[in-house]
Amino acid sequence: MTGLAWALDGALVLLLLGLAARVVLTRDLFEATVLFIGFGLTLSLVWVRLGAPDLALAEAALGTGVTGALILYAYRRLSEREESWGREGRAGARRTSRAQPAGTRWRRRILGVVVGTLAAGFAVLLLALPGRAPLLPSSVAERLAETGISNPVTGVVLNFRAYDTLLEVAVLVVALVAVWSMDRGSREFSRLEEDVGSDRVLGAFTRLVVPVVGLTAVYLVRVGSEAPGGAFQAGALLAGIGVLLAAGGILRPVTAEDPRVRALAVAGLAVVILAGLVSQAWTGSFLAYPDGMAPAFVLLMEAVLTVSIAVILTALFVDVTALPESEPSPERVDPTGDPLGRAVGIGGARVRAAEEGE
Amino acid sequence: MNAPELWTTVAIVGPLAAAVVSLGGGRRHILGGLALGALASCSAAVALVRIVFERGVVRHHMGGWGQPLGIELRVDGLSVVMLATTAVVGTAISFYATSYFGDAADPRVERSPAGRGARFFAPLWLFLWTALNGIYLSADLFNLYVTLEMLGLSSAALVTLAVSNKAVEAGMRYLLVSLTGSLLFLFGVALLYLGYGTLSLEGLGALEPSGTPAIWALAVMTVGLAAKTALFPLHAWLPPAHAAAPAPASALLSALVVKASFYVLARLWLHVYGVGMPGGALGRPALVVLGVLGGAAIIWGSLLALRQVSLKRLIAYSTVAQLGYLFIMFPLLPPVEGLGGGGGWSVPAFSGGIYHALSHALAKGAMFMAAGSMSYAVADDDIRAVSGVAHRLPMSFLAFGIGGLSLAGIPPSGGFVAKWLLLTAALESGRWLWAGVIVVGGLLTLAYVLLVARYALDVEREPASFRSVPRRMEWAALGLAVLAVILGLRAVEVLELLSVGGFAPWR
Amino acid sequence: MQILSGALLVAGGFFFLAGTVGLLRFPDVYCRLHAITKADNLGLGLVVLGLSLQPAEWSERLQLLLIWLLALVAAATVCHLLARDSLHRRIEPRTGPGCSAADGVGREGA
Amino acid sequence: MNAAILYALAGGGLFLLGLLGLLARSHLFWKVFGLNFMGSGIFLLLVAGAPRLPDGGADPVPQAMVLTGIVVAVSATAVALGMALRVMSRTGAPYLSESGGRPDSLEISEPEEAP
Repeated sequence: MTGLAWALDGALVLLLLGLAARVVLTRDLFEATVLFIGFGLTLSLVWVRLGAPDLALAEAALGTGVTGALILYAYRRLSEREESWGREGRAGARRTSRAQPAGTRWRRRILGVVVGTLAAGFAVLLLALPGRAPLLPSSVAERLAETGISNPVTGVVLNFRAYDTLLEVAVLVVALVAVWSMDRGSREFSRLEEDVGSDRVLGAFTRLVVPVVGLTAVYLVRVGSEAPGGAFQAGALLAGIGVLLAAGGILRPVTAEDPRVRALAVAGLAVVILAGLVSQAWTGSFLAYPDGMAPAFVLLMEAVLTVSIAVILTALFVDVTALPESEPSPERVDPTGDPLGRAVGIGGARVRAAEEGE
Repeated sequence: MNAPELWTTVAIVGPLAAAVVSLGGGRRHILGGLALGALASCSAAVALVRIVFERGVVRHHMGGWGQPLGIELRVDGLSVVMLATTAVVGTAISFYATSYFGDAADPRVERSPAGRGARFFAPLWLFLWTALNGIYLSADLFNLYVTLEMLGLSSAALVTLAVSNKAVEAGMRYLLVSLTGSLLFLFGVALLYLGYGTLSLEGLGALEPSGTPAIWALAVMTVGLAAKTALFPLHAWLPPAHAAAPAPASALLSALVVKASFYVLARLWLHVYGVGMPGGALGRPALVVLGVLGGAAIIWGSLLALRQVSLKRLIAYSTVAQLGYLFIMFPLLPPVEGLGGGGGWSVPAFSGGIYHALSHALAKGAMFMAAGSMSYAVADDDIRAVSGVAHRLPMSFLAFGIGGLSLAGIPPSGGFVAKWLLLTAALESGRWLWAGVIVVGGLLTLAYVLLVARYALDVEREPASFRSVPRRMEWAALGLAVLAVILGLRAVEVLELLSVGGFAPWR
Repeated sequence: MQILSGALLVAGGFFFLAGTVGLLRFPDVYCRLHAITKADNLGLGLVVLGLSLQPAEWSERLQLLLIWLLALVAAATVCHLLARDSLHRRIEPRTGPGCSAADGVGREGA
Repeated sequence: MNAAILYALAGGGLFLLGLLGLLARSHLFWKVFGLNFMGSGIFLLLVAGAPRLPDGGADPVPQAMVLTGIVVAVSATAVALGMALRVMSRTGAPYLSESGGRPDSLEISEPEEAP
């Protein structure tokens, strides 16, 4: 471990924890959002340092790109609502978050103590981890050749533990259906809708970037079984394009009512189920690809999954922030008369209705 | 035809495909989806019961890879019994939901706030069903994490289907608790993988985890799963969520969803870690801690149920109380030295606890559906408003009554068998305190059931407004209540099924 | 060769630093946008040049160049959109003497 | 390779920071940040803590778990954000209230009465 490497690792860890601490402790929502995106990028670098290129790609595309865009746009919705409800402008959103104390005084002391003891226990625990070389990875390396996939991570994700991936895609579809099931209003994107759409620079940028990123996504899928790449990262890249088109008003906003969107969203899940059933008919257990056919199955699944994930993530981006116009009525939870309800619920501090704010 | 691989696949992929079908949008898609999901789950449950009876514990290596590498599904007595209960209760609730939400295509429903429920209850519920079946069959730690996460997301979305401020707030609180619980569980999974290098439950059991990292992992996972099961100190999220959700959703949440995280906790404590057993980790005090929390839940839940004004919140607090019974099972499990426990858990305690889970699922599902019908008729959830409903909705009130009596443990019902088994276990080993708590809990349950009955049977007071309830809703509730009683009568087979591969830690 | 690529990397780093300083010091949105876009792109260009001197196949060098071009285009578009959005919100550029970053008035326009 | 231990400890620290953010902050968006940090902390612990393969390569199984975990975290964040925004749009403030508000009437689906 040369001194330089130590310096780099140390710097990355400090940056990582510093950003996280700053996000958790700051009063200003906009600052928290921007630093959260910074945190995601730092984490991608950490994955590179730990020799996990697949994770760096996924963290940058999904953890930072999609999540960051979602939170940024949710922040925008929040500040719009703060404005429209007569509070001060964008600062209002920040101010509401600034004005509110983080829980009563004694709650924070207890939390500090709890977290402190956990930290101490955790440090001891980690050092006590027996350094026993687990048997699993060595057997992965040996059996990898049988699967015809050379990238071990893709091998595990799409062959050894393909059932996990099936459930993971199902979780994505559940998230989309859950967001669709919430009350949704208009999906207009920005007050500047009319001129953003016609903005020549954005139009030119889109025309240039879309083919390039599309090509990269296809490359990622194709190379997935040999080098870092794969359906999820490629899907997230395409979702970035989807978000760009939707935000630019070029692509008609994606809606749950549109049968094409539903079909594409579930296509990935359906293909994995079919692949599993076909291979079960052939070899007797679910998702056990007939020998020699593994690369073909994997490539087919990855291709359809990429399109499906891109549609799901874009639809998520559009529909999470599609709030209905509504007059807020502050009254809320019915009294259960359960004193424990206040102490241990994850509700936190008192109601922040607008008037009672400061 | 009776290969376990086939039927385990049908149990999981059936509801998943049904969910995809029900996303089609039209009324036929929704009905078709619900029918396909129910059919797949019931047929898989029946077939697996037969297979487990004949061949004992069966396994399905997913993807054809061996145990350490690939994911493995394991079917033993306990998982098949939970699967069958989920299938039965799920089918009844699906039948109930088809009429509760009205027809999505009907323009009035479409525009009404409940229109969302009509369109999205079926897919969310079928994904939930897939997750439930997936949990009961899986024997892989990380796979359990993904299914628990799927369970949490879909059930939180079910709560917010209701059209009210408190539903959105209760759904949000429930989602936060559920996600935190899953992350704590994942933290435990990470520690176990780093410590022992395997993700399969059986492989972990064979390694007899008992070192420091294993104890930390168990502690963190227990807190996470207890939060998802709403065990006593962490129960604050359950009553608002189960009360605010639409009636079929609250029936699902109370009867089935909380059982899944309890099932994972029981697997970890009893089979993987063998807590309190000679070779196992920790010791008897750990089991007593769970028992104390369970006892506290019984008392606290029942007392608060008595104080509730809203009908559905009364039943939600009854769920918090009845879950306490599941945890009272733990301190009664380790065999007393003198009696020569034969190396496994004490049979009456284990089967009593699981039997209580089954009868609670059936009875609570019936009670919530009956309460939903009654509230649907008078368009108000307040207990006083339900007055005089008994003679107008005889079947619903009968269902509510039978369900309530089964919970209280009145003889012919499943609840009685469960309490009887738990009491024999407690008295056999001379643990009087637990016996006392069990009996007091039963009496308190009877109290709040009679509290509702008093209003419903009050003939003089006419309900303010009354609306007829679709027949289907009443039949579903009554059917489930009758099944709760039949469960009591046919106890022998179920107990025998439970004994398949269930009573000793996996070593 | 190593020294040259090392020097280029350091120069690139310096320009990144200059861009960041510009971000903190300049009084209003437009100057800041100007600073970040120009300096960082140049910095990235130097870094890419420095890296391409390292022993690597031509395909990797081409990829590096493609990354740089894409970053250039992205930065330019974002800068344009931000500027137009600020104009739309009627945030005037601060002119006149001594527009130091003391008051940080332009900050909420970002 | 003690840099891995450094990252594993950083993962643990991240998990605790996330837990603190979840419990101490009552603004719903910070709870979403907290959940994300807890997730990232566990993933970092998982990959950094796993011992390397004899031939120096990284152990692929935790990486596969983390890849799945990242996708699940994104879907959980999307649902949590959607719900937080709905709480805000319905009740005026992006905060959960303590239980204690007035009970509002139970809106049941009324297919008969057209709205």
